[in-house]
Amino acid sequence: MTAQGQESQTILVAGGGIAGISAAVEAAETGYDVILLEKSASLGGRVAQLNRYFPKLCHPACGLEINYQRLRSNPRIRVITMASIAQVTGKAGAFKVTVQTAPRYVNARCTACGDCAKASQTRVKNAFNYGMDTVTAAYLPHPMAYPMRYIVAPEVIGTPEADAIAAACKYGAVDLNETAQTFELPVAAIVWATGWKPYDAGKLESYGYGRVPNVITNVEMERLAADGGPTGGRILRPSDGKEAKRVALIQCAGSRDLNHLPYCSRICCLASLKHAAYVRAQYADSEVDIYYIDIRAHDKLESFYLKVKADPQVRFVKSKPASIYAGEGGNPVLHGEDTLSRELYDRPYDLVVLATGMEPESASLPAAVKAAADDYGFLAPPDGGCGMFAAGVASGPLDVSMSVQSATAAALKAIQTAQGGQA
Amino acid sequence: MSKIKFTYYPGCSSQGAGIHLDRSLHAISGKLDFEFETIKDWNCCGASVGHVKGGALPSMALSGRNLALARQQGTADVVTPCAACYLNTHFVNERIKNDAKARGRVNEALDAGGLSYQGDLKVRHVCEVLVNDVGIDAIKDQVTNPLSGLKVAGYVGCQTVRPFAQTAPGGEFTTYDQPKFLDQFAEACGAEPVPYDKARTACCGGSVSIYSPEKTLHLMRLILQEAKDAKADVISTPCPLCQQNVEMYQAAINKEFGDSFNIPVVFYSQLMAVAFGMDGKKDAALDCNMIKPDKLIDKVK
Amino acid sequence: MTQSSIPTPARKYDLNFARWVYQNVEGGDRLPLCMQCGMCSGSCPIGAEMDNGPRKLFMMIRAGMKEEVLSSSTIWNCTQCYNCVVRCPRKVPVTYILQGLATVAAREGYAPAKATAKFSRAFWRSVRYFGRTDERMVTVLYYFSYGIKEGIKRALANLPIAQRMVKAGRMGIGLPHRAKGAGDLRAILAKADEIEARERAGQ
Amino acid sequence: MSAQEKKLGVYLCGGCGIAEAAPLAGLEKVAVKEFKAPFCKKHDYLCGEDGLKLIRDDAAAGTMNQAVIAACSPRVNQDKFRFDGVQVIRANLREQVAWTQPAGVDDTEMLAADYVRMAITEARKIKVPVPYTEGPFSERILVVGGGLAGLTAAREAARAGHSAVLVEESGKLGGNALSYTKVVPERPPYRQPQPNPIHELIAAVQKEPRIEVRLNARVVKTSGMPGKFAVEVKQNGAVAEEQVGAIVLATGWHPYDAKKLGHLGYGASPDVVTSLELEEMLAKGQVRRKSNGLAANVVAFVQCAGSRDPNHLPYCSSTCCTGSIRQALQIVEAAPQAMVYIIYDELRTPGVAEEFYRAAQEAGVIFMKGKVKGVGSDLTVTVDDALLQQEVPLSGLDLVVLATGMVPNSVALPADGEDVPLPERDIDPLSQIPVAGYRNGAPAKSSGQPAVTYKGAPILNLQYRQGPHLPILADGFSDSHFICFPYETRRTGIYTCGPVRRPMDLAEEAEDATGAALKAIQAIRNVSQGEALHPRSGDLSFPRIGLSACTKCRRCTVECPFGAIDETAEGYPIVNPTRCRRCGTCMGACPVRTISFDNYSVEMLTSMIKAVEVPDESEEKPRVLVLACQNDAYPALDMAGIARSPMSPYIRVLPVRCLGSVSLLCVNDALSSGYDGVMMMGCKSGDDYQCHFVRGSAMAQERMMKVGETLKSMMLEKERVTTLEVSIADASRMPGLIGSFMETVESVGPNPFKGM
Repeated sequence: MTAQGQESQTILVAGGGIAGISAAVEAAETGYDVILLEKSASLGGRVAQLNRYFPKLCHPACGLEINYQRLRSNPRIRVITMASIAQVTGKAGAFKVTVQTAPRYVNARCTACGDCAKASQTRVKNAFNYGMDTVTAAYLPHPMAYPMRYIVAPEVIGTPEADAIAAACKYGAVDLNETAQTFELPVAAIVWATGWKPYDAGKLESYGYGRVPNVITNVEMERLAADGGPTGGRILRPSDGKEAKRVALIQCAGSRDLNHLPYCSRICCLASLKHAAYVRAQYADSEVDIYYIDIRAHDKLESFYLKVKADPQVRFVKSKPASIYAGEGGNPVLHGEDTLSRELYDRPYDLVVLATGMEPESASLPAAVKAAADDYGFLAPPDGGCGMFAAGVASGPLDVSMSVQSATAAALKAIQTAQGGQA
Repeated sequence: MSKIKFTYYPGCSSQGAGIHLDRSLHAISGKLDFEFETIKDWNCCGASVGHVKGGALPSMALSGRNLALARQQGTADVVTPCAACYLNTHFVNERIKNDAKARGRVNEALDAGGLSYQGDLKVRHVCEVLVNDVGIDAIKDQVTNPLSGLKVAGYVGCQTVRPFAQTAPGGEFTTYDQPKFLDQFAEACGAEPVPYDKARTACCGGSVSIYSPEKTLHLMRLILQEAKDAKADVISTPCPLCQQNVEMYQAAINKEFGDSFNIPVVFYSQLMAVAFGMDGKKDAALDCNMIKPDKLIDKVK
Repeated sequence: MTQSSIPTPARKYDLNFARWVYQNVEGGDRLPLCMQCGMCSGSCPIGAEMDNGPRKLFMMIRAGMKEEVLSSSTIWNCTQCYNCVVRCPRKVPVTYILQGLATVAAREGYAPAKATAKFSRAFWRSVRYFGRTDERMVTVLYYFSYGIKEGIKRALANLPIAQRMVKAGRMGIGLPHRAKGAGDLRAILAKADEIEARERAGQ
Repeated sequence: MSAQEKKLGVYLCGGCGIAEAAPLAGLEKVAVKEFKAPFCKKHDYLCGEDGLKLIRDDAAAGTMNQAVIAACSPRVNQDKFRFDGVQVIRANLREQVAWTQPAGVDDTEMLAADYVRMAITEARKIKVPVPYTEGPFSERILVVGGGLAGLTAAREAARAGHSAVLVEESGKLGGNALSYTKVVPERPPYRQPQPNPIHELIAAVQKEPRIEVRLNARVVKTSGMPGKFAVEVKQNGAVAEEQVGAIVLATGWHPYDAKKLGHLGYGASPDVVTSLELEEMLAKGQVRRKSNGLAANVVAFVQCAGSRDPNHLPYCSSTCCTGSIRQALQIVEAAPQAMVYIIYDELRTPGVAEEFYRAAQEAGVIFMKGKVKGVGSDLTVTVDDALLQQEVPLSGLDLVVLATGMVPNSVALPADGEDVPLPERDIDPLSQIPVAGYRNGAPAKSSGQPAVTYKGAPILNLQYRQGPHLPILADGFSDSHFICFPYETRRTGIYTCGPVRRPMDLAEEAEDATGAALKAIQAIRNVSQGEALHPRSGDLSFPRIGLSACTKCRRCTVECPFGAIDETAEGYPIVNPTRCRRCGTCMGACPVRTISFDNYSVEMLTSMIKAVEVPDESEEKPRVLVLACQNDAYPALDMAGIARSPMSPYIRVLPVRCLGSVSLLCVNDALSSGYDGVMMMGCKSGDDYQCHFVRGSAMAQERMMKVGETLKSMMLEKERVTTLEVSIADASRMPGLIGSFMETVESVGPNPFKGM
C-alpha cells in the first residue's frame, strides 16, 4: 500500500496486440480491472495480419477469436482504441496516465452495417494489407476488427464526401466533428505491450526495395498468402500478377547488422520456413531458396526446420546476398557469394522476400519510459517496485508463444503491484 | 553578399588527366557563391595505390602535410573535387581528430618538416558543398543557357560517396548506392537525367584499370552499356579517375567485346559552365575531352 | 629482406598470426568481428579475380594460414570501391585491411611481381622526388619496372592514348609537376618510415 | 432464478438490413402466434440506447428474465446485450441471414423465421446454470521442483498473497542453476556474464513465510481436482497429505548422457568434459586439465553434442550456444592469451544475445562452422571446416568441452516405472509439409526422427481414470500444444514451466515460472466460484450425469480430453467438475443422452433441430443442418456474411461448443425429422490439430465413421452426412463448401422421412 492508500487497483495495458490482449484477459480473469489501450482502430496488432503461425501452420484468427470472446464477456475489461499515452506521472500503485485519443469519426453507435462504405468513393491505402491494395475512405479495419466498428479516413474529412458518408449512416454513428481528446487515468500498474514494426526495408539500399520490381518484405508475404490479402491468398508477384514459383527468401534483412538492427529478431528464420511452405503448398513445381547466415530454429522448432529441409525443392544457401538488381522480365536478380562453395552467383527469381526484422515501437512510449529502454529500444527487465512491466516484443524480439508467456508474467507482476505488494 | 571561402585541394589530377575538372570548377565558382583558396605547395594524397609501397604512416603523412599547410592558411573547410583526394584526406583528418595515437605519430613525422596539425579542420567534397552549402536553386539561378534536350547519365562512381557519404550532412549526400545529386545538377542545368540505377555507383575498376585493365574492362562496359541503353548523350561524373577510365578505355572495350561505344564522359562542372553561358574552351574546357561531347559543344553560346 | 617480425603459426588455428594482424594491420582490430556472412566477397566488383575473396581470407587469417594469406591474389585485386566497407554488417573495414595486408605482403617480399606493387613503387618514386604524381613519370617508371624490353613494348602499346591525352591538353610535355616543398616532404616521409620501422622492431 | 419460473421476451431488431431481408411482422407472428411467446417487441436499432433501454426496462419491471434477441451474431455485442438477472439467447439474423441472402424473398424469410424458432426453443430448454461451489477450496499452490523455475513460481505466488509448498527431490534448492559460476546476461549492454541470481532467489524463498520448502521430498500421489487437490508428499520416509488448489510443475531438465557421445571422444580422455563438468572447473578459478593439472589454455567447445542429432536429441537445446559463449568468455577473462574455439553448425544467439556473440568475438574467441568428424585420444579434434572448405585437424588442445543438451524431466528418474508412450505430439517431426500436388506432403525423405517413448515413473502420479502422467508431447516435453495459449496443459489446474516445457535459458525460465504462477492463482480463484477456465472462461455449467440411465459404457471417461471423469468401483462415471473445461465431449459420447449441462444438452440441441420448419417434398426446398464449431467454423460463416458472400438459403446453422459435443443422435433426429443432409464443421484434427478442446473434432470424426450403419438402418444414403475440417480463415471457402454439398444432396434427392 502506498502511504496515502491505494487510489486504484486498476491495471493499464498499453497495446492491443497478442501480448496486450493476453495480459489484459489474464489479469481480468484473475479478478482485476483492466484498461486496454490500443493506438490503432482495432485490437489484434501484428498477429491479426499474419496468415498462419509456425510451426503448426494454424491461423492466428483462431486464438484471436477465443481471446476476443474472453474480452467481450468480461465486464472487468475496458478497451479504448485510437489511444496513445502522452505522459505517466506518479509511482507504483498510484500512477496518473495522460491518454490522448485520435478522432475515428465513428462513435459507439456504429453497427458495422457498412452503409457508410457504400457512400464513399475515395480509396485510401489499406494499412491492414501494408498498402498493397486500397479500401474506401469509410472502412472496417479488417474482418476480425475489435471493436467491430468502422472508421473514416482523415483524408476525406472536410470534403463533401465526408458529409455523404455521415448522411448515409442510419444510426448517427458518423461524427465528423470528433476531435482529439486528452484525459487522465489513475492506475496502479502499467503493462507496456507496445509491440513492434517491420524494419524499413528501404534502408537496405543494395537490396533495392521499392526500386527493383518484385522485391517484397516478409510481412507483405503474409498478406499475399492470406485469403483477405490483396491477391485473395494467391502468391502472385506485384509487378505483373505472375505466379511466383521461383522464390528467394533472404534472412537477416536488417537484423544482425550494426548498420541497421544489431540484434537477431529471432522469428525471421522460422517465418521464412513458413513462407517456403506457403509457396510449396501453392505450386507443386515451385522452388524456394533460403539465403541465411545461421538458421535459428530454436528448441523444438528445429523439427519444423527439418520438415521444410526434407523437401528437395527447398534449398538452403549459406550466404548474405550482397545486392539485388532488376533483371529480364521483371525478375529480381540476387548477387552474392555462397560461403560454402565460394561460388559467386547471379540468380534470377520471380519474387524475392526480404525477411526484415522487428523494430520495437518504442516511439510511442513516453520519454520517461523510453529512458528505461536499452540501446535498441527494448524495455529491459525492470528492477522490482517500479510498477511498470514490459510484455511481448516491447521487451525483446520474441515469437508469439513467448510473447504470451511474457504477457502472462507481466500480468502477475502488475497484479502484485495493484495489490500493493512488492512485485 | 560575401562568398563562402574554402581552402581548395586540387589534387594531382588537376594538373593532368583531370585538368578540365579543375578549370571548369574554377570557372563556375566565379558565378556561384563560393571561392577557393588553393593550398600553397600541396602534395599528392597517396591516391589509391600509395599505401602498398609507402605503408600506412607515410600515406597518412602525405595528407597530414596538406592539412597542416591548409591550417596555416586558416580555418576554412578544406574542399577537394577529386574522389581519391577526398577519401584519403577525409580519412586522415578523422584519424588525426579522433585517434590520439595516430595524431602523435603523424605529428612526429610532420615535425621533421617543421609542421604540425591537430585535426581541427573539416574536409569535404566539392559536390557535397554544392548540394548542401551552395544549393541546387542557386545553381538554377545562374543558368542562362539551359541544356534542354541533352540526355545525361549521372555516373557517381565509388569513392565520392563511399565510404564517407553518411558522414556528410543530409541532402543527396547521405546515400551509398543511389545518390541523385548528379541528376539534380543536370536538371538544374536544364538537361534531362536518364534512368541510371544499375551503374550509378558501380565501380570503374579504379587504379586497377590503370595497370591491369584486362581485369576491369567488363566493369566499364556495364557503365557504358546502361548509358547507351538509356540513350544518354553524355555521361556526367565527378571523379577524375572515373572520367579518365570510362573515356579512355572505350576503344579497348569495343575491341574486346565488339561493341561500338563512343560516349563522351564529362564533368558535372563542365555542364554547369556551358549552362551558365560561359566559354566552351576557356571555362568549360571541353577541348580536354578525348571523346568530343558534340551535343554539348553545340549548346555553347 | 629484413628478418620478418610476423609470427608463423605452428598448427591450424594457432592464433599468433591472427593476433599479429589484429594489432598491426590498419582496421585489423575489427577483424575478429567477422561472422563469415559473405557480404564483402559478394559485393566485390572483380571478386572473380580473387582466389579467396575477403570473407574466406579472413577465415584463413584465423586459421593461421600466413603463407596463403600473404600470397593471396585477393589483396592485389581490390578496386577500392568500398562497397564491402559500407555494407559489412559487423562494420569490418575490409578495404583498409586488404590495403594493410598488401603493404605487409610487399614489405615481406611476397609480391615482387605484382602489378600493383610495381605501380605503387613507381608512384612513390614520383611522390618522393616531386611531391606530386605525374602520369608520365609514373607510367614510364611503371612500364620499365618490367625491364627495358617489356617497358618499351607497353609504352608503345599505350602510345595512342598518350598522344590523344597530349592532344587533349591533359598530358604536358614540359618538366614534371613538383611541389616546391618536396624537400620537407621527403624529410617527413623519411621520418614516417623510420617511425614504422621503429615500431616494427619494438615488437 | 432456477426456482422461479422463466419470463420470456422476444426482441426483434430490424437494423443492418434485417427488416428489409425479412419483414419483422412475419417473425413476430412466429414468436407470438406459433411459439406463444408472452410478448415480442420490435426495434429498428436494438443495440442503440433506446433499444437497450427497451430491454432494460422490461427486466427492471420484472416482466422478463429471459431475452431472445434476434439481431446480429452472438459473436458481437455481448457487452451491450448484458442485463442483470437476464439470460440472453441470440438469434443470428444479420451475418447469417440479412448479409448472405437476397432481401424480401420467401427463402430468406423462412431462414430468419427458423432462427427465431431455434432461439425460442433454446430459451425454453435452457436452464440457468447452478455452479459447482462445494468447498472447501484451497488457496495453496504446490510447486514441484526447487530449481530456478520452481523457486520463482513459489516466490511470485507468495508475493501475490498465496501460500505455496515447494517439493524438491534433492537435498538442496537451486537445481542445475546452482552449479553456474555466472550466467548469460539478460540486462544491457548484454556483453558480460552476469552474477548468478539463484543464490539471492534461494534466500528470498527461504525467508518467505508463505512458502513451505520440502527437501528430499517426492509427490507420491495426486488426487482430487483444481481447488481441492489432495497431494501425498513423501519426505524422509514419512508421507503427509497436502491440500492445494493448483499445481505448478517445474521439474526442469538433466544433461544428456555424455556416455552416449563416444563419437565425440567422451571417455577417451579425461580432458574431454561436458559443459556442466567445465562449470565445476570454472568454480575452482583457473581451468586446469584433469589429466595433468596443468592450466588449460587451448580449449575447444563442441556444440550440439547430442542435440539436433536424430540418433540422440532431435531438438535444439537452445541454451548451449550462449552457454558455451559465456564459459568461453570466462576462460579468456581469466587467461587473456588462451585460445578458445567454438565449433558450431548453426550458431544460435537469438535476440539481444547477438551482442553477447560479438562480445565473445571481440574477446578473441574463434567460431568455426563445421561438423566434428572425431576426437582423438591426443585430443585432436578433426573438423570438417565448412568455411575453409577443408578438413582441419585441430591439434594442441588442452581441453575439449562437449556442449551437451537438455533432457526434460517429464518423468521421475531414475526410471523405475513403465514405458510412457507419448499420447499426443504437438507437431509431428515425421509428418511432412503440405505441398501442392501431393496428398501427403512433399515427396521427400522424412526428417527421420525416431518416435520416442520415455521410461520413468509419473511425477505427480495422478489418480485419474486416464492415467498417472501429465501428457508428454513432442520430443518428450510437457508443453502446451497451443501457440496462443502456452500454458494449456491437458490437466486442468496443473501448469508446467521451465525446461520441462521447452528448452529455455534462465531469463526465460523466470518469466515462464511467473506466468505459470499467475495461471495457478487464476485457476484457484475461478474454480472456487464454480467458473470454467480457458477457453470457456466463466461458464458456470458443468456436466451432470443421470446415473439411472447410465450403461457404464465408459465412453465419457475415456473420451474426456482433460481426464475430468473418473470411475467408481462399480464402473459408474463420476465428474470432477473443476477439472472440466465444458467442451461437452462427454455429452457427445454418451449413447443414452444422460450427460447434460444446465445450459447445454442433447435434448436442447435436438429440440432446436426439430424446431425448424421442414417444407414437404413438393416445395422442393431442401434443408441441410450445419453443426458448426462455435470458435472456428461459426466465425468463418459470420465473416462470409461480413464479406456479403451469397450462401444457400437452405442451410440451418446450429453452433456447438465443440464438434465433440455432438451426439450421433442429433444426426439421427435431424434426418428422421426430414432434413435432407447434415454438415458437420469442426477444426483440424490429427498431429497438428487445432481443436481447442484437444480431441473434440477427432472424436466427432471417429463417431461419424459409425454414421454409415445408422443411415443404412434408416435406408438413407451415406452422402447425406459429411464431416468437414474448416478453419476460421475459411470464410471465402464457405459458400463453395456448402454449395457443393447442396448439389450432392439434391442429386441424392429429398429425404423420404419428410412430413412423417
